[in-house]
Amino acid sequence: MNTSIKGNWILILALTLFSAPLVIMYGFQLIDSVSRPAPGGIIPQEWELTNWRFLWEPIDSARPSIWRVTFNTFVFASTTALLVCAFSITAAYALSRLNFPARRFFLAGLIMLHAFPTITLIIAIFIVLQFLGLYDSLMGVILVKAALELPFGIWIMKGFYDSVPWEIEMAGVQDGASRFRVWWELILPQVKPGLSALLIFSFLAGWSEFILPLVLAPGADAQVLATYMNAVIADDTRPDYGLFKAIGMFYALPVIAIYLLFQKRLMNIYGGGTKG
Amino acid sequence: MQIKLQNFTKRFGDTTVIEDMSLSIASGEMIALLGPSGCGKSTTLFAISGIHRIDGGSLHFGDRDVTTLPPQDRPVGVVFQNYALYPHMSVAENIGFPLRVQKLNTAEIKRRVGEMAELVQIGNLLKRRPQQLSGGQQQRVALARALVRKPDVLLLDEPLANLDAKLRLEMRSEIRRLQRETGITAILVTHDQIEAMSMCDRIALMRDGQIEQISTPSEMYERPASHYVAGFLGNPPISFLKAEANGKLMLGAENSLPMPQGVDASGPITLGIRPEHFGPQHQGPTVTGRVSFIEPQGREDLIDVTLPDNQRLRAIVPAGHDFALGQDVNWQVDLSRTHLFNAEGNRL
Amino acid sequence: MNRQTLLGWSFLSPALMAVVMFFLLPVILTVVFAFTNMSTSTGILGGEYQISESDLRRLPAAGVSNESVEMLAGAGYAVRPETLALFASDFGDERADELDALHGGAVFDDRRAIERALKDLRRDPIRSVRDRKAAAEMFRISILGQRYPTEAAFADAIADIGVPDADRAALTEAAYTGWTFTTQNFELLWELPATWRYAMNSVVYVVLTLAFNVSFGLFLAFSTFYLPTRTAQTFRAIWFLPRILPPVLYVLMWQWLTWDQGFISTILRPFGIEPINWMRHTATHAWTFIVLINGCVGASLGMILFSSSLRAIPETQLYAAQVDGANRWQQVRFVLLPQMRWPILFITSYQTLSLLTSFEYILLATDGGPGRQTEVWALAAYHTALSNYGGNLEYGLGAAYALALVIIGILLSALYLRFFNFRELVAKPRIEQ
Amino acid sequence: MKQMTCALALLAATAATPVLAEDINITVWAGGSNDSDHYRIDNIKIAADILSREAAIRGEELNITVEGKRDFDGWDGFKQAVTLGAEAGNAPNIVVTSHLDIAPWASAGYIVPVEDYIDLDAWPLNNVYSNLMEIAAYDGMQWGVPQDAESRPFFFWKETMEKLGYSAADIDAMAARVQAGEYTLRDMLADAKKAVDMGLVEEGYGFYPRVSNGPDYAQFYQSFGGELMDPDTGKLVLDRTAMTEMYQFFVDAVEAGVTRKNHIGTDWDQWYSEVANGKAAFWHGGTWHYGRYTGKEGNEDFFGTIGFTLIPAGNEAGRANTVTHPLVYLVTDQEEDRAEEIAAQLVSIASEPRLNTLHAIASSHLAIGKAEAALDLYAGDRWASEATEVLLPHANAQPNHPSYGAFSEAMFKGLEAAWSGVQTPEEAVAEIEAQMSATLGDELIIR
Repeated sequence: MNTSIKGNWILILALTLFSAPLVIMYGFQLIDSVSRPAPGGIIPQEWELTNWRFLWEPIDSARPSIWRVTFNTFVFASTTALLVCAFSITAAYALSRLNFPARRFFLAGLIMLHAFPTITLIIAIFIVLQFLGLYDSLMGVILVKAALELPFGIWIMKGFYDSVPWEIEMAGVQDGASRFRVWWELILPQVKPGLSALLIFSFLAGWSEFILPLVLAPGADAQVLATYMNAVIADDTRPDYGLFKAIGMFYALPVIAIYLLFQKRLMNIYGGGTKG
Repeated sequence: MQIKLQNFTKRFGDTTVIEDMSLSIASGEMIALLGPSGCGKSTTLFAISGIHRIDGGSLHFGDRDVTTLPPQDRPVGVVFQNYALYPHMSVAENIGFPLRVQKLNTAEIKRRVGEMAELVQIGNLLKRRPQQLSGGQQQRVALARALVRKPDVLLLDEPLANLDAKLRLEMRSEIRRLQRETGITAILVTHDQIEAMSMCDRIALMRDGQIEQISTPSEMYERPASHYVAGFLGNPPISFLKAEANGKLMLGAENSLPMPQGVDASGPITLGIRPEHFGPQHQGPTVTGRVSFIEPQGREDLIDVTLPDNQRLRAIVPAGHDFALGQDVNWQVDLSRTHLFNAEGNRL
Repeated sequence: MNRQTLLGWSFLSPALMAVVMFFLLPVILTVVFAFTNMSTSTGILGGEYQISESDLRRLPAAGVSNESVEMLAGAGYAVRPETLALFASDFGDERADELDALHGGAVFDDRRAIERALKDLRRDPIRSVRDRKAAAEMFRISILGQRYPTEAAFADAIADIGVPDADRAALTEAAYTGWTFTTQNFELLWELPATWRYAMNSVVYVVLTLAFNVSFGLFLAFSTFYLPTRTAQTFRAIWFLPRILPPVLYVLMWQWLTWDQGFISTILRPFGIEPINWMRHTATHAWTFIVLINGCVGASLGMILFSSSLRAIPETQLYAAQVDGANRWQQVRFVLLPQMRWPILFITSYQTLSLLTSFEYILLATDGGPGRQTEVWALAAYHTALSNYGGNLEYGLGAAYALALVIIGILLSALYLRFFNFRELVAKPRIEQ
Repeated sequence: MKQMTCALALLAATAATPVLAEDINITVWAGGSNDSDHYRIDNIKIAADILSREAAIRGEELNITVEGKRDFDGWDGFKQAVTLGAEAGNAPNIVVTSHLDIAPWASAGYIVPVEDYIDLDAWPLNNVYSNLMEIAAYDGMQWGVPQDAESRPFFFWKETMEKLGYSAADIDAMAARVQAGEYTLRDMLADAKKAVDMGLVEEGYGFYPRVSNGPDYAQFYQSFGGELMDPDTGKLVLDRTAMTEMYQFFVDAVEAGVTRKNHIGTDWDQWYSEVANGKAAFWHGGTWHYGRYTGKEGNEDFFGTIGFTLIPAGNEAGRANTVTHPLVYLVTDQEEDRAEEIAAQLVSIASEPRLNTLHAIASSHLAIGKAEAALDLYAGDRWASEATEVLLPHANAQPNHPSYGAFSEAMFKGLEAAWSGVQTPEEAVAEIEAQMSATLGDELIIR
């Protein structure tokens, strides 16, 4: 098979053309955050860091500090990820390996939930949260987000569990260990790649989440970067794309860092989980 | 430890895999469960280990009824086909795991792991991880792990299937040595007749969830209880001929053989002749046919002879003969070693 | 219960609890809400009982007799012996006497008037606002504008003012401020022309986006398959990023690309093309960009899945095809593509449902505009129930919109269950004890 | 409210015993507020300070903490947050919102009438314009207090008018002519077309309306004779002829090339910068735009460049008009009656002329009370004085009706459909008629 660049120049050209809009957007996302274009133009005129002023001074008297919002977002994303992982590794193991009544039913339910239109339930979810007294709190959004991510998480983890040889489990049982111990000591280490992929993935999902915090936690205490950024953009007195982009860069940095560090694992999740 | 499986029945959903099977194994004996895949031999093994529930019947280890005991509580060690070593643990940790579960102290675990490793001759590999070991070494670790907790019974599930031919020979005798040295009662599940015959005291040949015959390897080879057993054992396999018994055994119009002694039969029967009991070098009645296939094997050749009624007989002939394809031959059958089966397949 | 069952249940229970709380319960609630007229004005958590001024004119239509209506409409505050006695006990006989002298038998239409009277007492006016309010309440005889938390309290109140028995039931029903059960939402959905347009929009959106996702995902997978690893990786990264970038940021990039003074307008200006808002100029523009925005996110999923199933195809097949003289297109067409049936099917069905119910990117990009041209069903549900300019949140109608999606979701996923080899997925655990 | 009465009586009874330190947290949420509107919240903070001082003089210790929030995702997000918050029982104590929310929120029980806690006859509330107070009342009760006043004028670019042949005197007389109905929207359209044809403004910039839904469009409905609410029955009114003509007007504007077909959804920033610098001939906006034009957009000669009038009449049936859409302070229903009382008192104090003037001038809004005109800060501001004089006397407000939100939403949807050419005006009106009669039922009169 010919995989040299020379032999594939048409293909590369086509790909480059198709990718151009995205590349331009990424490029200017970066450039505009640290420069100022001429009025009505796009070519950067001056390099400057004033767009990043939001890091050390409030951009508007009504907005909470970016650091507080970032902290919230971090708490939101990481707690969500931990919850999703904790619930998924147990539930998926039960569905994959344990024999108990109604298992079939739960499996069918899982597949159904996997494709369920969750966001349409948001009104009713509000009621539930409200009964729990968790409306307008970070904890409430975390619970909801974690619950909505669960079917995906269980699905992925079940895929990984399914690929662990049964014999390991049998050997453990035969060696005298309880099923719990077998799971904890023998099986869990085998699904570590899946677990870390899920952890990263649900962290990213939490980091990006917009609608849930918007609707379920509108108060200042639970602002996250997504709602913060959207509010800054929506505020029609400040058409400052440079500022938007700087905030956007700030918001995206962890995502990009995670992508660069864990590329392989992220791709893993699609490979492992969605084979159907 | 004597094992007694009585009226064992196993169902998966609606399908009954094993019905009403009984098997008893003497203490210190090594027995093979032999049969083609799907015959229920692994199911039996897993039932004995406790991984599968027993749907009917009972299982005793010695006097103890273990029918409903979970696998954790049964004094059983298992070696799996793919060894099932814990990939994230070192060899020592693998072997030590069953002891750790028993909450033995570290020093004791270390001592016994060391002992066990010496026994299976992997004392120098204790720090390695399973993926750094060869197939044979992994096999030894698996054996060590199965034996370290001093079980009463050792179960081996196709233990040699994943090894190359040379290692297989080596491990065959190695496993037998270990079994003899520890005096443990062992059950070997295999589909390989050579393994079964060479390693075990007795063979239980299974077919469709039933034990077809249980006896020593030589007994089973010499006196197969059924058409099925005869056909399963022996390599190259036995040749079967359809014959009509009416005082003589009629093989088509041209050939006939005298009735072997002590057999009384009439009507259609099946005659089984192993290749080593047919050929130009034997004493006995002859059969005519034409050489239809020659397969040199080095020390000897396999030669197929097609009889006039189109049935085939295979012969093992020492190398250095000058038979050629298409040649008509008239060869002897060692009549006393032939096997006769009735229409139901049972030995006559 | 054996140990395995116990462990199974306890392992499942945290997830189960989350699912019950945030899927099952909401689904049930959605079904219930869809059959109510719940909105901002009715509140969500039940109502109270109140007859307000504007209710009066509706009452005759609700079957309340004019006599009762007049009774309800009667004056609000009266200085009568019984109200005066009440007043005297709290504020002293002296004040009561003076009030009686000044306004005995008088009737005040509104509270402001009686408060004035209390303020104007000569000898010892009630000085504190709070006391005055409390005192004024003592003279109240009307129930207009009063809220009663329970039906019983309201029944007592209307009995007190002498509403005839015959009218009480109708009056109570009319006075209830909370939501009631109705099938009106579905009638409304059926009748409103907009409903059909939203449904059509959804279909257009799903079909176009899916077509883009699958075909572009395939293109990316195939083209990167043939490229050297590093080049392929670069392109994959470019196309993977939209998937993990926060939607708010990702859509902002597109906004910047397309707005009047944005990238496209700026680079086209020298060619004499007037700057326009490329995303919102017309419905066609909006659709194009919505498909692109969602498509670039979706294509990466296709790309990854297709790439991994491509890698699973033994390379020898390609060598064989090359030996057979197949060019690259023929390799793709006759060797690779036929083996991609399964992942294509998976992506298609999986994304059909998620596209049908997703609206985040549309919300951020066009918010359904221009002129509701890109308002899809799920977004309409969101707008109706939770977010519109007037703050008129119609939970009941929104739930009816949502219910339609829930039903489609259940039907489709039940279909997928059959599709995706459920039997294999539920293969029985091999350790039985 | 019965319990409230009891609670009041109880409080009155215990008022004699000295109360030790009392700590009260008051949250204020202000919708649709930008940086320049910060006095909506700050005035409550100042009021809290005053109220604590008053309490201190009486010998009570009252500590009030005020927390404000105004960075919502538009009006949609704000109303969603308030509504859901009220349902969840953690609504802010005071909300600053459109007076249109009074009807539904009162009906749902989210808000309490301020009249339960404060004396409307006393200063400063007796100073507030009575028509504004009226706007904050519903169903015979005073629910809120106006927070600011504004009006939505029609603007034109003077230079363009001059080039179209209007003399300085003509331009000065525009406001009067519009008010008298002598200059109508149709005349404006003709002028706008001329301006486009003459190249004074670019195509699509002749008439440059608001880019999103807002009360402004109710004005055009009124210009064509539409009536929003029937005064006798209190029902909403859909006047098919007026609505069709209003839609037709915008369609004609598009066809004449003076307004862009895809105008709705134009970026607000772009819009502001264009109208403030003469890129458009005619447009309409709000009195608060003055601050933006002269501030951020850098128009240093507002009065020299921009003229303003009422929204002209559209035809014979209609009249020149303007809508004032005051925001109001509303007090929400809380578990603690004391919190409601304090909140109402803070609202009252925040309506002091001096405090309100701070907001009015800082954010280019208009006064809520007569006395403000006498304050130096207010009187010294030319825009505030002139706009008050020209516009406020003619201003009416949209009706407080529980279903007005649905009405207004439907009206705009129809306009958008006609404007963008998806439907003809007749079709659009037919559709909104179907929609309104389905959703409003008895509460709608169709003419």
